[in-house]
Amino acid sequence: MSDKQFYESLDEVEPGHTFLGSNELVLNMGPQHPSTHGVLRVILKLDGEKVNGLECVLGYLHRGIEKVAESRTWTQFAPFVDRLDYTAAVSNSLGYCLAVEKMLGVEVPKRAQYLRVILTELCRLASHQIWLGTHLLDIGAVTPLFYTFRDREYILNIFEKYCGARLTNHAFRIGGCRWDAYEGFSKEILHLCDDLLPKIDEYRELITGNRIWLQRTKNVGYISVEDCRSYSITGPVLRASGVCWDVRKAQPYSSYEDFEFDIPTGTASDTFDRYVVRVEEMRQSIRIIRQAVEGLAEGPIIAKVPKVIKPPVGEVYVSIEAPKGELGYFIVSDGSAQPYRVRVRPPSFINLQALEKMSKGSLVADVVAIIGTLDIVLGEVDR
Amino acid sequence: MKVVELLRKIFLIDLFQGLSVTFRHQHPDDLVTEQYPIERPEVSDRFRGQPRLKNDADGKTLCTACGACALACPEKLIKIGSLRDPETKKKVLTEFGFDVGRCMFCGLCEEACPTHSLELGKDYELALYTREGMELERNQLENGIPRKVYEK
Amino acid sequence: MVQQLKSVYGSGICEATTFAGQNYLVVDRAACHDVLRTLDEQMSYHCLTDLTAVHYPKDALPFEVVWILYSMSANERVRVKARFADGEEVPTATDRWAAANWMEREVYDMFGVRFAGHPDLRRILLPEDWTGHPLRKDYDLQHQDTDWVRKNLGIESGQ
Amino acid sequence: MKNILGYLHSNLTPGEAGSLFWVTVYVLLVFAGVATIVMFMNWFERKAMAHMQVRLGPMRVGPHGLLQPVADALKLLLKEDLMPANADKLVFWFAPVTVVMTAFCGFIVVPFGPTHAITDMNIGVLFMLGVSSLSVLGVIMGGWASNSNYPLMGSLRSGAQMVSYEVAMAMAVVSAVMMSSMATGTGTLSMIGIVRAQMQQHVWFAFSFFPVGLIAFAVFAIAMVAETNRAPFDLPEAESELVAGFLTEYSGFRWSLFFLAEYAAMIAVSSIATTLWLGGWLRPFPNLLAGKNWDLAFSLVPGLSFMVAAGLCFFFYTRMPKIRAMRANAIGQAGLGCFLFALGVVLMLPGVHERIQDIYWFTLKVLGFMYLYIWYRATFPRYRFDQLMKIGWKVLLPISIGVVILTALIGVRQELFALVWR
Repeated sequence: MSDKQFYESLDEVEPGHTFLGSNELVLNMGPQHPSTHGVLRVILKLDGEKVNGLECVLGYLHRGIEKVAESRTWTQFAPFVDRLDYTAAVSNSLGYCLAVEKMLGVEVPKRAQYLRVILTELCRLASHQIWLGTHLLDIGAVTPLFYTFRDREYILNIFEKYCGARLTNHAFRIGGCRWDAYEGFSKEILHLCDDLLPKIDEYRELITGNRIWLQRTKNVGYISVEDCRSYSITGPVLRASGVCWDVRKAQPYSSYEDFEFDIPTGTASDTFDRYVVRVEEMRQSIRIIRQAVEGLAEGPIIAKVPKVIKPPVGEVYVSIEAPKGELGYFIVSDGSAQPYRVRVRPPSFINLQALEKMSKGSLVADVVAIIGTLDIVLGEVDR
Repeated sequence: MKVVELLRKIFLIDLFQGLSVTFRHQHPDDLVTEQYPIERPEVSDRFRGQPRLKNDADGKTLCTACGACALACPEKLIKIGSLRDPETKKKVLTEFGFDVGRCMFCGLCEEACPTHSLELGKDYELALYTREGMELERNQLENGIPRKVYEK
Repeated sequence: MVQQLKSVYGSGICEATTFAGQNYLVVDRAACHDVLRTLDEQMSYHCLTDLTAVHYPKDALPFEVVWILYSMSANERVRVKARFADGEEVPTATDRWAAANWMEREVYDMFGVRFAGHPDLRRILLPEDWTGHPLRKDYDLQHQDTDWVRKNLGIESGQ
Repeated sequence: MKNILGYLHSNLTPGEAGSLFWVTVYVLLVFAGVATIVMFMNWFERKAMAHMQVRLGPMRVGPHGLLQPVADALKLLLKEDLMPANADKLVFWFAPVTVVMTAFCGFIVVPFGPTHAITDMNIGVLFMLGVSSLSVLGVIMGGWASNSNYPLMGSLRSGAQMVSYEVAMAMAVVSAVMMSSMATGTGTLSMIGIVRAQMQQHVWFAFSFFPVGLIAFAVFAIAMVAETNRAPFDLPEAESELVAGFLTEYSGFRWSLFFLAEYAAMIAVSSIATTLWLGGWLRPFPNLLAGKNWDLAFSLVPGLSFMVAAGLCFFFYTRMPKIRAMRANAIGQAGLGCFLFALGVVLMLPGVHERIQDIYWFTLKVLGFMYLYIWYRATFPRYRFDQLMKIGWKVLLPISIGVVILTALIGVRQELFALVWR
């Protein structure tokens, strides 16, 4: 095919369709791109290096999990939710179990609630560590990725010892937990907490004061509080804008009211503040874990639930504070053993919507930083 | 205070701080790499890996062919064939198929098993070059699959 | 709150109940947009947490669209539900919440419910030229767009 | 024949001596040497970065992965050579060639020792700067010819970046050249001349007029990182933004040419820095610790250092686990130890150790720079494009101009005082 033919064939595909001024450059980032965190595709409209507009194309990882739910029983669907946000599988699992338990009206035993808190907070640490590593990698610092992944590995080891799987754990069951703490569980976790704190300081030493890092993140990806509301942004991104709101405090679940912890907030609502908020959240998670391990009482780990779960007809919406933001499950039951509808409110999907707003007028390099700071997981965006 | 900050900036203190962190980590004690085929990871007791069918001391299967695992499986990948023994009127297991290629290793089958005959074991090298061979037969599940050990 | 809404919309509010400690309003389809506006502007339900739909194929009005609102000051959630017929257009919420944009696109993608006044109503998760709306109950689980799979992936079947 | 052997007793570089044979030999030697160092750098970078990142790096091919670059090179040569359908074929083909040519041309004037240079030009520094800045042409050609957006943006960035940092770099060089005039009254642009000037003035230029020389050196050291497109200034090939920048459409052999050129350019600019500020081939304290005995002691260091390396090899050989899987590795390591030991012995031979020590000290200094490059890359995030430009024009350029003025003022301070106090 000659060049002429090639360009003519382009015209046939999109007759007269041009969304460009003559000096705009369209850059197709993704779905295979080093810093789109999976298979996000962003179409950038550039004027030189400046971003004039962008459009996200989603769905490259769509697996129809909400449809899958309709043909599984309530119990069988639980392993599938781990595949939503695979960097924080335990959180997904917790949200789903809480939703079904709410519908059944089951009270989870205290010990199971504490175990759940310990594991979800460990999972938050692991998720934030992945975020930190990949975000820094996007901005060009290669090394922190390996440090954070090394530290995450210790957390995954605990997951493996507790429930036998490292990534998509399927750790909880409806009504409580499947496994009790293994021998040496508390000691190991306390030890891990002691180890992790200096490591978080190490990340800070490596990066927080670094002028390049400051220049790359300060005033990048600003979003106002009003826009946060309008875009329904939740999680660390919201908190970095100064709104002190966290589902764990606002509507405590799984005994979070028992623990003392602070909600870190930022002021500038930029990429740097989100970084500070998340790193501080890691410290707070360690604080919660310590309290939970100390308060871990003896007792049953699973409530009495029927073998075949048939919730009453009705619908509930239950949300938890996942590492990425508010993770909600809206479930509808028709009284049968299979869910009628399970809707996941994916924090990544909804936060990602603000990408266009945040990156308009910035440079290409900033878009990459903003995708990183939103902390998206495509498994959750595309479901 | 201002002067100190200015001096820190001029003498690139922040950058040297970062450099010192990376320099320190070159210490051989900090290495965490595991050289996989030579050093093999220890998996935990609860690890969910290669499925196994357990036999009792006499070598007879513990499985009663009740089908609870097949019912519990979210992916519906367990196929059980059974015959009713005309004498004892009990179900006898004839075949047991487990498609590891579709398995999520969620552990629900293991939980459903009343006789604890099916378990997800500790073997973790399940990769094959093709999808054939992913569907495990009964004797593979009972005796395990000899895996080629790669040394180099 | 219910009283206040009822006094304004009268029969527009069909039902206001609580299930498992969660409040929801069933609203007439004609009034839903106004109810959302009142909730946002006068009752501090400023956040649109989620927007989704449920399909009841046997009912006369098969599509139930659900708006989940959250009030940060009252720390309370409320669900607003309205029923729509197949092919009927739902008033969009994008004029009020920017977040509704993708949520409505997803509902359109999965259920085929169209939103009137949406700025850019296209499929979001599935490919543009896919046929059918998978989360409808009459969408067979074994079914897939074989033509699409053949054309774009070059294989006989994705199953 | 007589001419050829006669050269060995002369004190001239082959270019000056006009001996075609020795020029050819030197060109080949330099080319082979640089290519070997690039290979070694490839391994060293992966290894050093891996250790900074708490990993091991290549371990499988050869002892501690030493043969990894060979394996990589083989793979690259065997790879299918792809060219985009709508690429400008001629320019696409010519771009890597240009880059490699310019990168290696610079080595014509690099003095590895008082006589170990291909030639000594009286405009050596200028030649080197000019040639190394030509490589931007190749990068722009490659980016444009690929007919793709990422390479285009990468090459645009590269063009802007190299042009702006060239200025600061040249200004810093001017200061060093001015310093070279201090003892004799006439400065020189010849690389060998500058090193000789440092010898005569008893000081490396990095430490002369303290801290002026150091500032000029720092400016050059920063600008040279930007000039060679390395982290934290690696925007033209910023992986997380532009995939691979101007290299995106290149693969196989062409890509390896770019790779070779990048490392050769790094070595070239490091050689400039070494020559101008760190005393080139001079051994430590050539004046303070002068005398026959000191000369002998220092000239034995190269051989001894190789022997120490060999000793380390043997030591780790004994600590290796004695399992079958490690046997090939262990043999390789022992072999490497023997090779290093033999090399050490050869370097200690009389007649060799006097001649080789200049090259050794020069290489050691350059390798120090190489380590810095790797260290930066492992530590720093990447600058954004506008910030990069800001540093180039608003920070480095004013500083380097200031340094030039300061050097000039300090250089003529006696005349100035005389003028004022008259």
